[in-house]
Amino acid sequence: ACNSTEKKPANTKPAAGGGESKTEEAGTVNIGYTGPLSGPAAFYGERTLNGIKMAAEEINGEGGFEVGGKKFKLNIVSLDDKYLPNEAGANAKRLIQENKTPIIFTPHSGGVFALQVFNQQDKFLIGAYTSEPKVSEVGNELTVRIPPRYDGYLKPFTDYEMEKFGKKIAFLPTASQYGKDWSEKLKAHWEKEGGKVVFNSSIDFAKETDFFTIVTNALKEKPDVLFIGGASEPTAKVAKQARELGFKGGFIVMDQAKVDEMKAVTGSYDLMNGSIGVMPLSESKNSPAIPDFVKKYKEKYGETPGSEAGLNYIGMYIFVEAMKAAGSVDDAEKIQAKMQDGVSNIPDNVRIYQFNKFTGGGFDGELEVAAIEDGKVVPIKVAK
Amino acid sequence: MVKVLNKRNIIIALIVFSAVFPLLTENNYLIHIMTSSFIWMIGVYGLNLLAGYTGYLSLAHAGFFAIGAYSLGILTVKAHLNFWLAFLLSLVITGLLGLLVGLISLRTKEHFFAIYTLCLGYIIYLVIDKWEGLTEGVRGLIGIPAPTGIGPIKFETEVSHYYLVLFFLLLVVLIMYRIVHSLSGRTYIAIRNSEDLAQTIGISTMKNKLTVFVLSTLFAGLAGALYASFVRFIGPDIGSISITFDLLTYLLVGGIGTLSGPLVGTLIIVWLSQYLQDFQENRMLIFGPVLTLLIIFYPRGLVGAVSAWNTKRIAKKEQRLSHNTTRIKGEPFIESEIIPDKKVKEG
Amino acid sequence: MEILIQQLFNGLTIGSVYALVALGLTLVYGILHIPNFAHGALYMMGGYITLTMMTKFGLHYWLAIFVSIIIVGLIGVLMERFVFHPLREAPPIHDKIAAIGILLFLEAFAQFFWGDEYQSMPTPYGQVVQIMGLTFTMQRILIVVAALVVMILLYLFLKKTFTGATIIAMSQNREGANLVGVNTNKVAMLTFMISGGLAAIAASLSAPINLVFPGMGQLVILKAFVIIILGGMGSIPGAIVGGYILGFSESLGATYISNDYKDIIAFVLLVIILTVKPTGLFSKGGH
Amino acid sequence: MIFLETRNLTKRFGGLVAVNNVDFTIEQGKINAIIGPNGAGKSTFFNLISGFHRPSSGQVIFKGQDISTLPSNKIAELGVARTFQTTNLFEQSTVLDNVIVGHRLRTKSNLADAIFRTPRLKREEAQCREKAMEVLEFVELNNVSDKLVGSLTQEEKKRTAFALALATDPEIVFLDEPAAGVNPDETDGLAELINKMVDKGITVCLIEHKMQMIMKIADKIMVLNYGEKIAEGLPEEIRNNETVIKAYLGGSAIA
Amino acid sequence: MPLLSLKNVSVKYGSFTAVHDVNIQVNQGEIVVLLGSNGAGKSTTFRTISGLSKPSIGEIHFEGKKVNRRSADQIVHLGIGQCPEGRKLFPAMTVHENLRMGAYVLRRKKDEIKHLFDHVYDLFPILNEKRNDAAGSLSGGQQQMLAIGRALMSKPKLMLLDEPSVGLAPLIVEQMFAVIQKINQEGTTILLAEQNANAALKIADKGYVFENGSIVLEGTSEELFANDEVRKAYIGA
Ligand SMILES: Nc1ncnc2c1ncn2[C@@H]1O[C@H](COP(=O)(O)OP(=O)(O)OP(=O)(O)O)[C@@H](O)[C@H]1O
Ligand SMILES: Nc1ncnc2c1ncn2[C@@H]1O[C@H](COP(=O)(O)OP(=O)(O)OP(=O)(O)O)[C@@H](O)[C@H]1O
Ligand SMILES: CC(C)C[C@H](N)C(=O)O
Ligand SMILES: [Mg+2]
Ligand SMILES: [Mg+2]
Repeated sequence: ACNSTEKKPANTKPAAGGGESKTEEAGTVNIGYTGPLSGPAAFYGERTLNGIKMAAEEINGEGGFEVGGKKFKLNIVSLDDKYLPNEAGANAKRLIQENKTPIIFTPHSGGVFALQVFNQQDKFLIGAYTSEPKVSEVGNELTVRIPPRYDGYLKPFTDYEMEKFGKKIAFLPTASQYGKDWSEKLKAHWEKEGGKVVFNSSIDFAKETDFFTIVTNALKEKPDVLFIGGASEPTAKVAKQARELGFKGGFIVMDQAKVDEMKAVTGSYDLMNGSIGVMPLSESKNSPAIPDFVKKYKEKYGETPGSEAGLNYIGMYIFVEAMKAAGSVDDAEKIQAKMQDGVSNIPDNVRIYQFNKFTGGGFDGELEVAAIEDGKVVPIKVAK
Repeated sequence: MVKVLNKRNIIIALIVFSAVFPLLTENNYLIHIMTSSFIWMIGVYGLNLLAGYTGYLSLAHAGFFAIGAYSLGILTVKAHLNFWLAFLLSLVITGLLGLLVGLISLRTKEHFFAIYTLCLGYIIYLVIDKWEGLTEGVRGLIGIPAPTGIGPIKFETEVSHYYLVLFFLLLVVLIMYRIVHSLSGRTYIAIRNSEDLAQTIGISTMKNKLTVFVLSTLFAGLAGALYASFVRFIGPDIGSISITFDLLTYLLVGGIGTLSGPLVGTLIIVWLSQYLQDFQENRMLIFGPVLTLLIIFYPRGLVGAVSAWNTKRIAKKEQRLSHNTTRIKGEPFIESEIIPDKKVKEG
Repeated sequence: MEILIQQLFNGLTIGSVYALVALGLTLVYGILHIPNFAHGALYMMGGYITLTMMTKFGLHYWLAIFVSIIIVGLIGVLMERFVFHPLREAPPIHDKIAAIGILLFLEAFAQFFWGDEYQSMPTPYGQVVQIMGLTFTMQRILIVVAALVVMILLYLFLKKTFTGATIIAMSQNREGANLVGVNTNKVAMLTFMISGGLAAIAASLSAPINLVFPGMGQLVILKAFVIIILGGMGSIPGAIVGGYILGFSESLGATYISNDYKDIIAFVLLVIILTVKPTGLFSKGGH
Repeated sequence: MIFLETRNLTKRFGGLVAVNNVDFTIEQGKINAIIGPNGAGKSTFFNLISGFHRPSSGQVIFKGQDISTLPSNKIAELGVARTFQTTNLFEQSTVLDNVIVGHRLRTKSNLADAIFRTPRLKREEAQCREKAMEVLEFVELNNVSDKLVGSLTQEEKKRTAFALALATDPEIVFLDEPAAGVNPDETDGLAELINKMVDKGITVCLIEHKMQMIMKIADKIMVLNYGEKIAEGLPEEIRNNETVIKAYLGGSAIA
Repeated sequence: MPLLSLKNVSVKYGSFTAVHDVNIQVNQGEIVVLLGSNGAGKSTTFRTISGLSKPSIGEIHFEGKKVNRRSADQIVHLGIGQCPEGRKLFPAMTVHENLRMGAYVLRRKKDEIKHLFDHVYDLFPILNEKRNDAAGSLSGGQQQMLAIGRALMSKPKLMLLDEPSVGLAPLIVEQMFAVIQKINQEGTTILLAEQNANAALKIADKGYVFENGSIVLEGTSEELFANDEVRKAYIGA
């Protein structure tokens, strides 16, 4: 099988406007994407896709990348799967058959599971944007998990909130699997530290019209801290309504939500004083590459990028670096074997996350934590 | 006579085509899509049997589809049963639940039945979503095995799976054909046309409706079980209302209450949406209106449109032969004058 | 005790929104016998239009709502004219599918036009009010009161005006109404206008406490269907009572039984009621 | 044994007593007629006997068996057939198809028979078709058997309704205003048909406002008024019954 | 000038011509009857006059104005009321509310409506008795009276009555025709479709006989009454 075609496939458009005249010497690598681009989860799918596209455009803009002495450009072929696993499976089949994509990105665990049924047989890599641990546990070598593990957050979050507010916590995370896994881990840790979980339930943002009821019930138990999270905007609503109902304690914000996006809903950071969560990309001072990335992304898509865009962006770069190291743009196994090189060789100007290692089928790096104090985002040092 | 021959020819042609289809293409993707359309077709036949022939529109069928899929998934993944035993049991489970749901829901009629089953379908979905101990909740069931081989036949490859699903589809079509062309089929159509009258000529409408309901849920469950072993991962979303809407759309585009409607409708929509993929998220801007227009202009689906066109042509021929003695009615669904009167009386 | 009262109020708030959505749905069903699956999309459009009016054109909240009522009402009218009117002789399933087509279109349209991200609607009534240890926000009080006012107005309109009587007459026999001189097309359009307007009001009132996004209609539409079938399809008091029943059963169910299963509670409640009374609480016998 | 009788049959709709304590016996092999002003409860009376409504009190006894609480399909199986006042047929099917299902209750084949195409199914299908042809011949409709019911004339519809009732192999048929909306010429034809049914051994009970016809063919007439039986007897007696004339027939009744 | 005239009117349902090339004239103050067996096209003709169906060919004039493109509600406003086949009542509304709906075109004239109520209740005392009952719970005959009453409530200049005697008791039929005559004497022109030719011709001025969608015979009541074929087909020996 040859995935580097000289001509671009009829039904795909190159993601970047790079000069087409030069493609005579350059090959094209098709990169697949299947995710929700319509329906309720579309906003999420679009953001993940944007990150990938942006990376591809940058690489193409610089004339592509060189593998085995030959120049290649990237072409992102994206298909909508409406968040459904079977559609994701069908899309993947199509991407492999018609576009010969060596890598297929998908931003949901269901899609990953569906692809894992045949990715080893059909030899393609899954760029799995999911933190579902199971995708890495099933022993599927060709699955590359992009987001970092969230376990690292447990300690800093717990320490901070326990010290500042107290030991009673109520759980109100999103009802996704992700939220549930998070809760489980946090619960274990919180209790280990001598804390008490006084209320534990989840909110399904796809079905709930109003959170007053559940927040009332949570606050009835007089918690010191609320654990909230999910998509940023509804999470912000939960925080806001908790404040309206007189909650004075702190928030642990699950890493899916970003405090800067939440601010757009709450209006100011003041309402979120006492929150701890991941450092939003736009506020992070951790890497000199970030402000540049945020600016470019804003120009292109008109909004501040979050980690959905950022992680997929850097993920695309890592894959490219891995291809370079592997000396192949089509052999999934070879590329997989060089993922560590991919991580090590991330160009400095795109290193918006501090990834160091490729272990256990995913990337590992330093975690950045932020708290909100006096209406401002302040970085919190994470003790290793 | 000509019409029957036509219909039969079309069916035979379709069967032949589907039998050689994998030989015509190397493209696994095409086979994959074809296989999944076959699975949907089976589900659509379930809906067609009930809605098309007894007039009861069930909006719970995605629920039964999911029950079939989850039964198979749970029995294989969690209880480690032999695949075919689990397959059989999943049909039994779907049938039994269908019986239960039928018993309560068939007491309602028309729109009530539709919305009642809509709610029942939603309950099924919620139960799957919430009952984590059994279904793994939103995480979904991973690692559902492919069908184990029967003797020398293995079902590991895309192509062999294709033939397995095709086999079940043909079985369903055969069953449908026989039902529709039997006394039972007439009985169901009688119930669709007027339940009160059917009852007074001695037909136990409840018993008949229940039989059909259970059989139609069985079709949905069969489709679900095949789906589970085909995609090998299932999540609660396969029980969501949008799946029912999809099935319904396939049915109506093809032609409700027709034998070949489910085949035609599913094939067209599934392939069309694959090709509209290039429009990405904006394809619904086209697909939505197209669907609506189709329903307005071809109320009996494509199959209905073709057969109406046929009758018209034949009628024209006859008219030419024997001047204007033939009376052709408009669309058959135009209510006769008698029906509104009845409505007045019964309030 | 305090919790109970607080939750009753929460149930009342959410029930008011449900009732308004369900009213529009039941009105169209009662008069034109169309279960309008696209009603949730109208609700969504209502949210977006009010939001756009406020943020893009700087209109005041109430003025924005007014514009939204008019525009969504007109969308309703267009739906009636171009889709349901041509389908009025078709079997009932066709209405449903056509409505699904509209639903798909409107959601794709919103995504295309407004983007797919969550947006929040500012409200001039963000104040928090504490009364005897209970928390209310002005917006929530507004929802409850406004819903009540709208329902009373609708009731008076239907029962006390000739036009209202016309609407009811038409719900019972379209041709009969035509033959006493009623322009049934106009009434059908009026019905859709009112229905769309109600959806716009409901969305505009509730959006400030939730968010505006393309899928927001799906949050309420299924529940609205539960409500109208619970109340007896086409029954106006049924939709109102059903809306509040569902609102209360959600808030109390979440409090005293289980938050995770509260939706199931509502739906099981429905199944039980319909099993006992297959045509709903307020149906007038027969069909 | 009395063929069919009602004892103290009563039906209330809310506050209204539509049928009030009616005792009536139907004589086998005869034409029994029920007349009465509009709203007297005639159709309701039929609905009670055929199991369409449940009596509020009282019984319906058919050949010694109390059938008052049986569902209508069971009553049909026992040999009681009926037609509706507003001709109620399967509008979208052909005449033949309408009538074929009429014999369904005498068949046993089920879904499994259909799926496996058993000999029993084939036999019964033939049997139903034969029956249908037979009754269509009987009501003289064999020439329109392929037409859609929706396209028939009123009179043909009435005859189809008769055929449908006859296809159930009834011992007794209840006809609700069989001649309504049918012109005098055709009314005579229908009367003839009713006579023919009786000749075949089927008991007939009918409701009719067409006095000319009733007086000519009925063996016995019951008169209902406000749900109560106000008279019963031979046509001659009814014709001259003061109460009946006052309540129903009026002056120039027999025009 | 005739009050109503149909000129070469044909009506189609789909491709089937239900009414073919019909010419009818109704003069002010007359009772005109349309005879014909079932399916002959009487109701279709009525529906067409009322604007519920549209003629495929031909013209309809009312008071000299061409009306065949008007909608059903406009026709009522012009002064043509119909008591339709199947009655088309509002079953869940009370008798009184049904009648009030009948006065829809006069809805701004409160006094007149009150007057009309009295008039209708006068004609049909039973309706007064049942004024608060739902129309759907009335017996067939009562519903028929209500349908006529409702049509009267719009004070039509021309009233179309489609088989008002269907399924009615003889006593009631008699009353019904008496009422029709009375309505006519009060100044309403009447076009009546009937199977019951005997009773109809007795009160009518002239009639038309329909067969298979065409008019096969027309004449004064006397002429038709004397016609053998009419006697045989519609009156009975
Ligand atoms: N389902 C019902 N609910 C309430 N009232 C009813 C119902 N069916 C009939 N009635 C009432 O019962 C009475 C008897 O009605 P029924 O139809 O039996 O009269 P009928 O003798 O057949 O009259 P007609 O000759 O006009 O058909 C009427 O007053 C009618 O309004
Ligand atoms: N909606 C319709 N669609 C198709 N054909 C129709 C429709 N309505 C009536 N017809 C046909 O048109 C013809 C004329 O019917 P119409 O109702 O006008 O007759 P009629 O003289 O009023 O008869 P009746 O005495 O039964 O009322 C009949 O053949 C009838 O079957
Ligand atoms: C207008 C209709 C929907 C009225 C409804 N039947 C009610 O109960 O008032
Ligand atoms: Mg009757
Ligand atoms: Mg007629």
